[in-house]
Amino acid sequence: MRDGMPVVVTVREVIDETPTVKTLRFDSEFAIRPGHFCMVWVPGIDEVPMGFSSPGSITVQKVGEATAALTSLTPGDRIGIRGPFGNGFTPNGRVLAIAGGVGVVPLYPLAVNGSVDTFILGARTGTELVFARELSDLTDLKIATDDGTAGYHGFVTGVMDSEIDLLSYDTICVCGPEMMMKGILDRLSDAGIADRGQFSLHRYMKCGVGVCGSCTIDPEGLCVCRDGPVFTGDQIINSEFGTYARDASGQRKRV
Amino acid sequence: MRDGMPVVVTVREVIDETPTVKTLRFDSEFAIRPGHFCMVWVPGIDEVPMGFSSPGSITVQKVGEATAALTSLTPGDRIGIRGPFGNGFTPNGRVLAIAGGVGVVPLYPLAVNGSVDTFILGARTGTELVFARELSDLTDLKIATDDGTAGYHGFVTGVMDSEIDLLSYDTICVCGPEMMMKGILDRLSDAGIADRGQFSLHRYMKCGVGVCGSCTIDPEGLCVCRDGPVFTGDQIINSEFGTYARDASGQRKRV
Amino acid sequence: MITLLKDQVSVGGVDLDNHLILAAGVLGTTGASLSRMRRQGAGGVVTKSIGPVPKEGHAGPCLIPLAGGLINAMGLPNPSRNFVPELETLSGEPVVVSIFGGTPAEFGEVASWFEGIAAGFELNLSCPHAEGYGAAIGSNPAMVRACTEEVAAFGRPTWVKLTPNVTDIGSIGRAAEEGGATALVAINTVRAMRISIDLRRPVLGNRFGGISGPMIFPIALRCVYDLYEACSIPIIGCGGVSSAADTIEMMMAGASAVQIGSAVYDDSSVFKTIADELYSPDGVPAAEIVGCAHA
Amino acid sequence: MITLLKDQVSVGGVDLDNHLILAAGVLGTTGASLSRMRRQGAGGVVTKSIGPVPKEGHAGPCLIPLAGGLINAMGLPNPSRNFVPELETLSGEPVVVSIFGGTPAEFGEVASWFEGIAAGFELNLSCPHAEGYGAAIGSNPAMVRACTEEVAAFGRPTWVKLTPNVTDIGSIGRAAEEGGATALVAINTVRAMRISIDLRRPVLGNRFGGISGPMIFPIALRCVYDLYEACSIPIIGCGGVSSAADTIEMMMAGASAVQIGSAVYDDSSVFKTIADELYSPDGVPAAEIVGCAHA
Ligand SMILES: Cc1cc2nc3c(=O)[nH]c(=O)nc-3n(C[C@H](O)[C@H](O)[C@H](O)COP(=O)(O)OP(=O)(O)OC[C@H]3O[C@@H](n4cnc5c(N)ncnc54)[C@H](O)[C@@H]3O)c2cc1C
Ligand SMILES: Cc1cc2nc3c(=O)[nH]c(=O)nc-3n(C[C@H](O)[C@H](O)[C@H](O)COP(=O)(O)OP(=O)(O)OC[C@H]3O[C@@H](n4cnc5c(N)ncnc54)[C@H](O)[C@@H]3O)c2cc1C
Ligand SMILES: Cc1cc2nc3c(=O)[nH]c(=O)nc-3n(C[C@H](O)[C@H](O)[C@H](O)COP(=O)(O)O)c2cc1C
Ligand SMILES: Cc1cc2nc3c(=O)[nH]c(=O)nc-3n(C[C@H](O)[C@H](O)[C@H](O)COP(=O)(O)O)c2cc1C
Ligand code: FES
Ligand code: FES
Repeated sequence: MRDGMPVVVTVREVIDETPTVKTLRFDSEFAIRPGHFCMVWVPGIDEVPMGFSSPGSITVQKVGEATAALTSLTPGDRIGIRGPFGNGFTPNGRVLAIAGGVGVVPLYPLAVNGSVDTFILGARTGTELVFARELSDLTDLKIATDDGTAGYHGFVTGVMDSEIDLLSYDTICVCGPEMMMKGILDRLSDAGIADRGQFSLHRYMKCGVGVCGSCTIDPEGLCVCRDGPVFTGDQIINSEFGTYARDASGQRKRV
Repeated sequence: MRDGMPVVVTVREVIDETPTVKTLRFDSEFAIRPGHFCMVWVPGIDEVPMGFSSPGSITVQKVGEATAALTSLTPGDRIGIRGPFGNGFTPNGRVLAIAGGVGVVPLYPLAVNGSVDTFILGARTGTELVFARELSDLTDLKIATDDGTAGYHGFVTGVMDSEIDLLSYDTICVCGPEMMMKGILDRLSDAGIADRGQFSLHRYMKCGVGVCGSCTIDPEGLCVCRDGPVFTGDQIINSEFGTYARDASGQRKRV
Repeated sequence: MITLLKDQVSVGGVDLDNHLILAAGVLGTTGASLSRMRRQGAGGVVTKSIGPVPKEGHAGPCLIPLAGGLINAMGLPNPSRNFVPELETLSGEPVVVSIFGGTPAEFGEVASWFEGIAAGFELNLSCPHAEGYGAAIGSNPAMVRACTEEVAAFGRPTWVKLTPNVTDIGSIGRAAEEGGATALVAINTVRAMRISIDLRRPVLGNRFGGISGPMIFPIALRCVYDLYEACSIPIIGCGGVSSAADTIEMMMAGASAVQIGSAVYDDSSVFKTIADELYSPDGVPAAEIVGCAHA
Repeated sequence: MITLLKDQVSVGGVDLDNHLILAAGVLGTTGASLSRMRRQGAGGVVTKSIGPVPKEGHAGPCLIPLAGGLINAMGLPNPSRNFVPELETLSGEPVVVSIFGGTPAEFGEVASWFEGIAAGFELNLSCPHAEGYGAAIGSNPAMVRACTEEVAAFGRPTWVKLTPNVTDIGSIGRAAEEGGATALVAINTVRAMRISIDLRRPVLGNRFGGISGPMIFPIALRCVYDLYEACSIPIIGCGGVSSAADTIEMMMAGASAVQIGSAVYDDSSVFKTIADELYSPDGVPAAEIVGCAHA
């Protein structure tokens, strides 16, 4: 067993990405592959999973107590990082990336390292688009907003249906709200290319290292933290994915 | 910390060396240097220090309970070995080896690997000489017996005084009863070459690895098991060596 | 190394496919996860400990790997009665339901939910970091006996899992035996903690927790050895087992089978890995080695 | 890493040259050996435990290194009163004499031999493998209090060393405090054993013993943390300390100083090695970090 004590990092810079999303840049970097995540220890509050938006940063949306604390940190504050964890994306050939909301976080390093040809970025509204400017320099970027305030008016799946030749991509990397990802998986499946999809899943995580079992998915009992978080479409097509998940106590709840 | 559980070996062969000394040859070999020793676990009885007479054997004189048990083992019996331990001899140039009784054990591998030019082997009586035949093939062997039944009539120091040009040797390796070793150290010291002497000491040992402190010698507090068992003459000339030692309880007793 | 003959294994009334059982709380939160461990070679599985009401567990960090072990304070997260449907696809399998509670009646209530479903029960009287549960009860012989009696009354195999964090584990084992336990499981995690020196605070959300994994193997072995002398029901050795040699060593100390938890961290197929090395056609019958180090 | 300011250190009435003390029974059998540890950087030393009569200790094997720790059952070998002359060359040095006995009177008798010689006493109420001594007494609060009172009556600094092998170490610590202890030392070794599977028997001559070294660090840390909350006299942390970081972590848990034993196995100059890293001119005062993880 390797020592996995949290590495304490100091926040160097806090970048406002959107009204609810901030990037925290640390004083140290981690040896990540795109799609890796970490467990972020917010002292006195909790430890929560977060994707790496770069080797030295996380990008956090405020949704509850831990994320509220994270998004109110200022330079000089310290947090603990365990990781990098997980398998990460393994793209090959022509790559399409599809992100919804902060789902863009694990996909962003993939674009930064030049792996992504086309990027579909969705958000509720224009001001909530994360990394849009950077991504337009790095990829052929297509934007979708639920309210039409920027790009395509509707969901990312609408862009897929109207503007994308799915079969021309060898790998489709996806991260976002589960129902969005489910919609994409259905389309890949209909096109007979579920295996080209790489989906970064979210499940309730406690240990992050494949021991506690809180993040396992039915029916194979795979651990999202260790066997994932990235799964191919054919791995999850006949699973709980898109239907239910489990909360902190292990009780099922609809997604 | 390295795992140091005893390695269990099977006795393959038992060789009668003298009426009181037997060699136990194992089914496995250890990576030894001449002068290394091991802790020999005699199940149900005790664990005692023994020199290696070869990478795969020990040579034991019956003096008490543990050695009585060891010398009555037969092929197929099993014992535990921890080691090799200690520093071993570090001969250079022309080498004189001087052994008394089973003190020959740690010096024998030195002769086998061709390092010894002259060997003075002493014993109480002719039948108690250990490895004499082998040593006469390997070295210029000189024998001394207390009762004159073989070789020089007297102690090994008598041979030194009468037949040896001490200054012509760069290293003098010694093992035997402490008073014998003391006599040799005195002679080296008188000749101004105490530093050429390498003496393999005996002290009560419990752990064998420099932790328990039972084998330490005054006044430096060196551990015979770890800093030794081989010390140069100048290291021990102003020490308890030749005067007293400690028993299992740590009480001093004259040697 | 010595190997075992693969044969029928039955411990404390539960029939197992081999001597290697998944320990409670490790990859045992869902039916699917338990099934996976079975597929990956576990001869039997123990569920996450189930309590009288759903619990979310302690705030994180909940588990930290160390060199040589894992330190955790999960805080007994569990879905309570909602765990029942998880076991639907596992009927007939050697699934032992781990139970915790604050009173004998709570133990009994939880057991009743699984009466027709579980191959047996395991009483968690030993979790070292849940106020009022686990070890808080498990260090009191009278409580141990009362809780055991309550669950044993169902007439199903009743294993009692003990904490090492007591002055005399033998007296606790005897209390469980008197209460009708069919086997003892030793041990749960050892009270422990770590501090982040950079943040100057304990690293677990709960401040302290328990340690498992190779670091506690010599401690667990000693508990099994002591219980073998103090009690006469079968013992299941648990704590730091991660190899076939460890399994044999536990059995020689007195264990009729072993449970394995933390070792899944290094190898999620650890059961198969161990079984492949542990069994051979010319192995010895387990009965020959169980407790042989007491001779 | 955070460093400490090198300053006067006084713990429970004993003045030390730094925060790093040689633990009892490790290279502490002779005056020469204790002196050597002082020369190699120990800020103070504790002797091998001395008892009312000479003892040879258990039959071997007495100590076995494991990956991550040492397991031992020395059996308290000691020269008893003949140890007195060993300390002749150490007068005025921070040498604490460790004492064991079977009754309060025996503790008092041994202490009397060293009255004018020792910088302080340490009561070994915690050795886990000596019938009728050590932990056999140290798990009974009334006995702990009585033995402590007997030795504290000499008016010299009186440290009491505790065993982790109890249900509630806090209550034992309080008993020592009530008996007049000036400091607590936590912990002695943790009950443990190993078996040779080839020989089918326990590997220690005494069958079982105690484990020390890195494996027990998280256990010792927790004991220190618990004692800091339960008691108000200084605590000396002991168990698995082998680096400057470990020292800081122990201090944050509540230790005013640390004792180091097993770490000499990997590095006989471990005191110097640690001190070189632990202290710096711009370090923080120890008082700032002792117990800071309780905030
Ligand atoms: C692999 C992975 C990568 C993630 N990457 C990012 C990221 O890069 N940026 C980002 O903003 N968010 C990310 N998330 C989501 C993030 O973990 C949650 O938003 C966060 O845990 C919420 O915590 P809270 O205390 O603020 O909210 P709470 O009020 O505690 O919970 C709000 C919701 O967040 C989720 N959540 C809470 N705790 C956890 C947990 N321990 N594990 C999983 N989900 C939890 C639950 O769905 C919960 O209902 C990721 C999640 C996972 C599993
Ligand atoms: C480094 C070293 C190498 C040795 N090599 C050999 C060797 O190659 N061949 C050989 O025959 N003998 C060797 N000895 C001596 C051997 O260890 C003792 O003869 C043996 O321990 C006696 O044990 P016993 O139970 O038979 O005798 P006991 O009756 O227990 O004791 C007889 C005497 O042996 C010595 N002794 C006993 N136990 C120990 C112990 N644990 N450590 C050290 N001395 C002890 C004491 O002087 C004691 O008075 C060596 C000793 C040392 C220290
Ligand atoms: C993450 C984790 C969760 C655990 N949860 C439980 C539990 O719910 N009930 C229980 O009785 N033991 C629980 N344990 C203890 C284990 O079942 C086992 O007793 C302990 O880990 C020692 O075995 P090991 O070294 O093989 O892991 C848990 C251990 C870990 C590491
Ligand atoms: C070989 C050995 C001998 C010991 N002898 C004693 C002893 O005589 N008295 C005592 O109080 N503790 C004794 N101990 C326990 C140590 O003092 C210490 O409490 C324990 O080893 C934990 O510290 P460590 O991990 O730094 O070794 C001994 C430990 C070892 C390894
Ligand atoms: S979070 Fe614990 S197994 Fe995945
Ligand atoms: S025998 Fe233990 S220190 Fe040498």
